[in-house]
Amino acid sequence: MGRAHTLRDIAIGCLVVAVLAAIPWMLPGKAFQDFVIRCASMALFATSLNLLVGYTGLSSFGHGLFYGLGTYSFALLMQKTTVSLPLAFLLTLLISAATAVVVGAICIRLRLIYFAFVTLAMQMLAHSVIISWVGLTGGDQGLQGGIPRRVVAGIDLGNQYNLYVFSAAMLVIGLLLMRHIVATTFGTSLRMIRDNETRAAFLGISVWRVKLTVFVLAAVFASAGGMVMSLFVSGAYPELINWPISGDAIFAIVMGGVGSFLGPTVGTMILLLLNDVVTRQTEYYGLALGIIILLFALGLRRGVLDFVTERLGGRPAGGIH
Amino acid sequence: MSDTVLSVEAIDVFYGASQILFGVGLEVRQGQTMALLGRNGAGKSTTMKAIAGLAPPRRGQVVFRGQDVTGRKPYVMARQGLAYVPEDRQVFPDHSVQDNLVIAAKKGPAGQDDWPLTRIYDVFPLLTRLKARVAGRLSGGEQQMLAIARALMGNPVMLLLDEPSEGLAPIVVASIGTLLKQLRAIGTTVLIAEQNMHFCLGIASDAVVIDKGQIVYRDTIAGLKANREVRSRYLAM
Amino acid sequence: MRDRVGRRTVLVASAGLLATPWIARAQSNPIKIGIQSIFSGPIALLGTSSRGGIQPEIDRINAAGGLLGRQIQPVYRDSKGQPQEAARVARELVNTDGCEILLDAEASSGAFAVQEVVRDLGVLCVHSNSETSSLTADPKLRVATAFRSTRQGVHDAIVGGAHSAKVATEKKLSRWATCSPDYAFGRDTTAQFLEFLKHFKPDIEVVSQSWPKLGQPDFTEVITKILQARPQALYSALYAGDLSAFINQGNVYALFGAMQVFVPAMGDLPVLTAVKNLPPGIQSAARYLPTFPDTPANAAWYAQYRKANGNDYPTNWSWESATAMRFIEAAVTTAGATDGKKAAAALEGLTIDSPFSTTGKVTMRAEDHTLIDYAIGWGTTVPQPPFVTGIEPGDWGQIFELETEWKKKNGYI
Amino acid sequence: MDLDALLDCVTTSSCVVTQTVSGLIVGMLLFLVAAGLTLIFGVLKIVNFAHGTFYMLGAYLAYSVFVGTGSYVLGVLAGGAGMAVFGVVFERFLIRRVYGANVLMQLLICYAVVLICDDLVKIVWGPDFRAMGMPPEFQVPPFFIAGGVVPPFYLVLIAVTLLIGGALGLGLGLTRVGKTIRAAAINPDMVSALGINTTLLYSMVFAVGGMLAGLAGGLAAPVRSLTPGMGFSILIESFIVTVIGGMGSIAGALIAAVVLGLIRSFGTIGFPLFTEGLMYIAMIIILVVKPSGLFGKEIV
Amino acid sequence: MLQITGLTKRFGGISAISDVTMTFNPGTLTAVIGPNGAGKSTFFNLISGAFRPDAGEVLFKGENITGMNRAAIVRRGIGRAFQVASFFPSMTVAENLMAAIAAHRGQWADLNHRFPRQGVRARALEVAEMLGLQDSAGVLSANLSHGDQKLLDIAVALALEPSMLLLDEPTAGMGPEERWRMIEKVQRLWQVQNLTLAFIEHDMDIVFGIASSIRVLCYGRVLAEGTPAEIRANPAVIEAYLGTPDAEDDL
Repeated sequence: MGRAHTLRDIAIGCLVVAVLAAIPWMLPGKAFQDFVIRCASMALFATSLNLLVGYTGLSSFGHGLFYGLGTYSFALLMQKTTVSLPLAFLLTLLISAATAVVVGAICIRLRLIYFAFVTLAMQMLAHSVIISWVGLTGGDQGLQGGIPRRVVAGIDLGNQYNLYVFSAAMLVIGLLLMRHIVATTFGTSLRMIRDNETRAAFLGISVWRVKLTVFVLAAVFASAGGMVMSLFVSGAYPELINWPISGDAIFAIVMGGVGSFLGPTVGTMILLLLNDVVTRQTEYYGLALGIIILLFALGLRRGVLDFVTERLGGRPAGGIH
Repeated sequence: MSDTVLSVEAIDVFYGASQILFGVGLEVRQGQTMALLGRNGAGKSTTMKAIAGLAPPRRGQVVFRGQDVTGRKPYVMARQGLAYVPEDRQVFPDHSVQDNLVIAAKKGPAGQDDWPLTRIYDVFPLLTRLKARVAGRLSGGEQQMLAIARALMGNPVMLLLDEPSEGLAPIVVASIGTLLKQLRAIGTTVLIAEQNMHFCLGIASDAVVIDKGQIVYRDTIAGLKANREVRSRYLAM
Repeated sequence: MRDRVGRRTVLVASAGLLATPWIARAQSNPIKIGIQSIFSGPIALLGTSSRGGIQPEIDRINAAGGLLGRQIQPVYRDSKGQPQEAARVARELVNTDGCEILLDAEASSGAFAVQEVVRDLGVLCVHSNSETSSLTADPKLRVATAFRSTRQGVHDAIVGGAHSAKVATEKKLSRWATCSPDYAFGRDTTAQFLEFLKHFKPDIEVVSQSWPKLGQPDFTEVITKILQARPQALYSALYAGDLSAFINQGNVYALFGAMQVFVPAMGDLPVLTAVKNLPPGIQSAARYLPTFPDTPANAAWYAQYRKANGNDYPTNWSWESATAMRFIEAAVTTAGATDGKKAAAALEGLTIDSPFSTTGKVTMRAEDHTLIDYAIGWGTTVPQPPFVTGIEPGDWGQIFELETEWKKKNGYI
Repeated sequence: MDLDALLDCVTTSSCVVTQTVSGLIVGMLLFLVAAGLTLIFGVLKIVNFAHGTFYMLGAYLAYSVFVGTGSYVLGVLAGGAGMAVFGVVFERFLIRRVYGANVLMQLLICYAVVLICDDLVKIVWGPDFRAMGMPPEFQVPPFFIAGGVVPPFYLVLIAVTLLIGGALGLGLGLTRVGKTIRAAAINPDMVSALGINTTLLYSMVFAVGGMLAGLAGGLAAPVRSLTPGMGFSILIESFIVTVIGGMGSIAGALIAAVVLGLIRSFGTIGFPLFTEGLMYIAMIIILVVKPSGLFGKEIV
Repeated sequence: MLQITGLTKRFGGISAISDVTMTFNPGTLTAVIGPNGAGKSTFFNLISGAFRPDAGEVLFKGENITGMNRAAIVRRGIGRAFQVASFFPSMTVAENLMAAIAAHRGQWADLNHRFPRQGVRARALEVAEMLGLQDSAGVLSANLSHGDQKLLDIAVALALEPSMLLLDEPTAGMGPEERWRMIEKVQRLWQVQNLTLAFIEHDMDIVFGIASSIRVLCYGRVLAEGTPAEIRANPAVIEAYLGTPDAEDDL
C-alpha cells in the first residue's frame, strides 16, 4: 500500500511538471514563468520550514538563514570556483547540512519562544557576517556579475524557459521528497514530538536526535530553494538572508495552512500573487498587505488549505492552535 | 428561604468531554458553616470551583444572595461577596505576606469594611510576625492561614474553603480549626470542602456528602457522625 | 484521503488563480516605459522625487504629440529597494506589461540587479540614480543597451577631493576623521574621497574612522568617538534621515564648531529644509540646488517641478531621472525606433540641452555609457536659503584626467 | 579591531566620561522601550513585535504636538498618552484574540500592525524623514566634567528616563496596582478570584507598555530622525536587551540596556565594524547558557 | 519482577520519596495508595525514568535500571500510563497505536519506508481490541471521550509489549459508571495478558475490589504493604490514612 502511494505521488509530480512545461507553449508570457520560478524557490523554503513548524512544533524565526546560505554558497561556488553546476549544487546542500548540524545542536536544546529567538539571533548574526565580509560576499551590494557556467548536460539554465522547467522540476522533486519524509515512520515521530514530547520519549524515541535530524533536513531543502532563487536573480543578495525572508516563509505557511502538506505551497502562491498584484495597484503595499493579514489571522484563524480541508470534512489541522 | 445565602441547584459540570458533577445541589444559610465531605476525587473541588466561577456549570444554577450568578466570571463572584480559598492555597509566592493581603483588600458588596488590615493582624497574630516574609517561604500551615486571611480582606459575605486541612501536620490542622471556630462564632457564612470529617466536627453545623460527582447524603454533622454506614461507605472504609 | 482532497483543491485553485494575470498582452499603440524605483520604506522620498522629475517630462512629450507619433505610457513599479524584487519587477515590466524601454530609478543595489536582467532582455535601459562607478566603468558589468544618466561616484570624489584639499590647505587641516554608513556606498565613497584628497594634499592624516549602521537611531557614541580623536576636519557620507539625525545629535555636542565638516550629501533641498538649526560653514557638494547652475533654465525647471509636485522640493534623484527621460526621448527620436540595439546606438555619445549643466549641455559618453558635463561643485552652508553659497564648479578637464588614471588603476581600461 | 584605541580611551578620564554618558543616553532610551516590552511579556506572555511601532508613533505624535504648540514637554506627554491609548486599542481589538495562541500567530498580527502603521505614517506625515530639532530651551553648549563632554540635554534625558524607570519600578513594587499586576503575571486565576478584573488589568499593562515606548519616542524626537519604519532597529535592540536581561524582568532590562549602551559606546572605539555582531553573539550565548536571561524566570 | 531498595528523591531539599524499599512480584495486580502528596506519582516517575533518583536502586528482572533514561527503561519492558491521559491528539486511535508500535520496533528514525510498515497496523488493531477500542480505531483521538482517552493512554503503553505496566490513576476524572467500566477492562487486561500491573488509585472501593496486593505510601515513605485484608486491619494505615471509625470519640 505504501508503495502504491509513493508511485501515485510520483505520477502526479511528473504530470505537474509536464503540464507546467507545456503551459508556455500556449501562454507565451514570460511573467508566468517568472512567477513559477519564484514560487518554486519560496515554496521549497516554506514547506521546509513547515517540516519544523507544522510537523515538529518547532517555531523557527531564523529559517531564512539556510535559504540565504543556499543562495550565497551556490552563487559563490559558481563564481569563484570551477566546479560544475550539479557539483556546486551538492556542495551547497552539504554546506547547509553541516551548518545546520552546528546551529541545530545549539538551538534545539531550547524550547518555545527561546528557540524562536535563538534561531532569529543566529540568522541576524549570519546576516551581519555577510554584510561585514565585503571581500567575499560583496557586502550589502550582494554578489554581482551574474552566475556563469549555467549549462548542465547541454541545457543552458540562463535560458528562461529552461530555468523555468528546471525550477518546476526542483519544486516537484523537493515536495515529493518532503512528502515522503513526513509519510515515513520518521515523519510520524515528528508529529508525535509535536503532539506530546514526553509521551514520545516514553515510547523510546530519542527526541533530540529526531529534532536535530529534521532541523538539518529542513535546512537542506531551504537551501535548495535558495539555489533556485540564486539562479533566478543570477547572484545573491543580503536581503535573501535577512530576517524578513523568514517572515515571508512564516507568513506563507500560516496563510496557506500548517496542517496540510501543500499549505505552504498554496500560501507561497498567495503571498507572491498578493505581492505582485498589490504592488501594481498601490504604493501603500504594507497597508494593503497588513489589512489582508489581519483579515486572515483574525477571520479565518487558520490557513486557507486547512480551512478548505476542514470544510470538506477532513480532520482538523494539527499545527497551530 | 430569605436567609439562604447560596443555593446550588442541580449543576452538571464537565471537563472537556467528561462529566464531573451530576446534578449537585446544596444550600447554605446566613451564618451557617456547611461541610462538603467526600473522598479524594469525589467532586468537592469541582463543586467549589463551579461556585467560584472557575468551572462554569453546563446545566443547573448557582444562586448567590438571591441572584442567578451561574457562569459569572470569578472576579464578578468575588465582588458579589464570595471569597474562594483554593485547595492548594495559591498564595502569590514572590510577594510578601502583607502584599498578599493588600492585593486582596476591597470593600464588601454592601460597602462594608469589617476586615481592615489591623483586624486581620489581630485575628491572625502569626501573620503579624511574618508580614515581611515572602509567601513562598511560608510553611503549609502558614500559607493556609494567609490564604484565609487574604480571603477575608475582601470583606466577603461567604467563604469557600477547599480542603483547608489537606497536607498539614495535625497540630497545624488544630490551629486552623480553632480559627474557623472563631469565624463561625462571629457569624461568618462558610462552605468548607473536606476529606477529613473529624476536622469538620467542631466547625460545621451541617454536612453534605458527595461521592462520584453526586450528593449522596445530607444531614446535620451530628447526624452524620451517628450514621456509621454512610461514613464507612463514603468517607472511610 | 485528506491529502487527495488537499491536492485536488490546490490544483483547481491554482489553475484559477494563475491563469488570469498572465494572458499575454499584444503590443499596444502607446510606448510603454517601465519605471521602477523605491516607493515604500524609509527612503521612499527618493522614489517619489524621481517620479516627480519624470512625469512632467512625459506630460510635455505627450502634449507635443508623443514620441514617433505614439503617446508615452509610463508604468511605475515599486521594488521596495530590494535587489531581487528589482530584478523581478524589471522582468515583469518587459515580459508582462509590454514595456519597450526601462527607466531604472533604483538605488545602486537594485540597479546592479536590473543590469543583469537587461543583459538578458536586450531592451534599452537608462539607470537614473545609481552613482556607483563600477556599474558602467567596469567592462565586465557593462551592458550594451544600458546607460547611466547620473552623477558618478568617482567624479564626485575627484571634485570633492580637489575642493576639500583647497579648503584644507587654506585652513591648515591635517588631522581628518571620517564617519560614513557601514555599507558599500559609504565605504567606497569614503575611500575614493580620501584617495583623491591625498592626491591633492598628501600630508593629511586620518585619525579616526566610524561606520554607523544605516538607519541607526542613535549616533551619539559615534559623535563622542570623533570628538575624542580631536580631528581638525571631518568627512561624512551620511545622507537623508541619518544625516539629519547626525547633525541634530552633533549639535548637542557642538561638534560642528569643533572642526571643519565636509558632507557631500548636504546640498539636497529636502535635507537642507528639514534639518533644524543647520550649522553654518559645512562644506557640501551641490546635489541639486536651484541656484547651481545659476541659470534661468535651472530656475525655470525648479519652479515647474515644485508646481507639478504639490510644492515638494526636487532632489538629486529628480534631475537625474528627468535627464534620463530626456535622453530616452532624444535617443528614440534619433533612432526612429524603440528597439534596444538601435536606440542604444543612437544614445551613445549623444549630447542634449540640459538645465543641469553649467554649459547648458550634457553628454552620454559613448565609451562607457555614462553621463558627463553635468553640474558638479562644492560650497558652504548657511542656515537660511539658499542654504549653500559660494559654489565652486568642478573642472571637467581635471575630472577626465584623474578618472582615466583611476580606471587604469582598477584594470577597467 | 582597534584594541589600542580602546585602551587609550579607558585610561583617559575625558574619554571615559564622554563615552559613559553617551552609552548611558543610548541605554536609557532603549530601556524605556525594552521595559514596556518586557512588562507586556512578563504579564501577558505576549511578545509584542509591534513595540517598535509604538515608539515610532510616539515620536511622530510628539513631533506634531511640538510643531503645533512649540512645547517639547507637551509633545513628549502627548507621545506617551497617545501610545497608552493606542496600546489599549491594540490589546482590546487584536492581541486579546490571540492570547495563548501560537507565537507565530502573534507574530503575524503584530507584523500586520507594523506594516499598516508604517504606511499610515507615510500617508499622514509623508514619506520623507522629519526632524523636530532641538527645543530652544535646550540649545545650550555642552559643559565638561573631567575633560569629558556632557550635553545638558542628555543629562536631562537621563534624569527623566531614570525618573520614569524609577516610578515604574516603585509603582510595580510598592503600589497596590503594581503588586496586583505582578501577582497576575504569576497566577491570573487567583487574582481574578480575589475580585480583580484581569481583563482590565491586561489593557492597563498594554497602556503602560505603550506609554513607555511613546515617551521614549517623544523624548528622543529632538535628536533623532523620524522616518516610517524607524521602529524596527529599536525593536531589534530592545529584543536583545529583553532577552539578555531576562524576559519579564524590569530590573534586568535596565541593567541590560545600560550594558548594551556601554558596549556600543566603548565597542565603537574597540570594534568599529562588528558592534552589531557582538550583540547577537551576546544574545546567543545568554540564550544558550541561561535561556531565561540574567534576571528572568523560565517559562515552560 | 521489580525490586526497589532504598529509593530516595529530593526536590530542593525536601524529600518526596525517602528510602522506599518494595518488591512487585510477577503477575501481581498491585494498588499503590496514600494521601495526596504522599509521593505516589513521583515514585512511578522514578521507576519509569522520568526522574533520576538521588539514592537507591531499582532492579527489573534482575537488571539494575537505576538512572537509565526513559527510552531505555521502556525498551526493557516497563510501560506506563499517565494521570492526565497522554497520547497524540492529532492522530486517530489506530495511528496512535501504530506510532507507538513503530517506535517500539525501533523504526522511529526510519526515513526509507512509509508509515506504517508491514504488520504494524494489524498489531495496532490487536492492541485496540484488548481495550475494546477497535470500533474507535478511525476516530481522531482528540475527539474521544475522557474515558476512552484514558484507555488509549493505556493501550499506547501496552503497544510496547511491556511485561510490567504502571498506571497512574487510571480512573482519575471519571464518573462513577465510567470508572467501573475502566477498572473491569484493566482487570481483564491483567488476567488475559499476564502482566505485572501496578496502579495508583484513590477510590477505595476499586482498590479493595480488585487489587491482589496493596502498598501504602505516606509522606514519601512506605507505611504498609500486604494483601487487602492485611491493609484493612493495619492500625498504622487506619490512623494515617483510612481513619478510625471510632476516632471521633477522641475529638
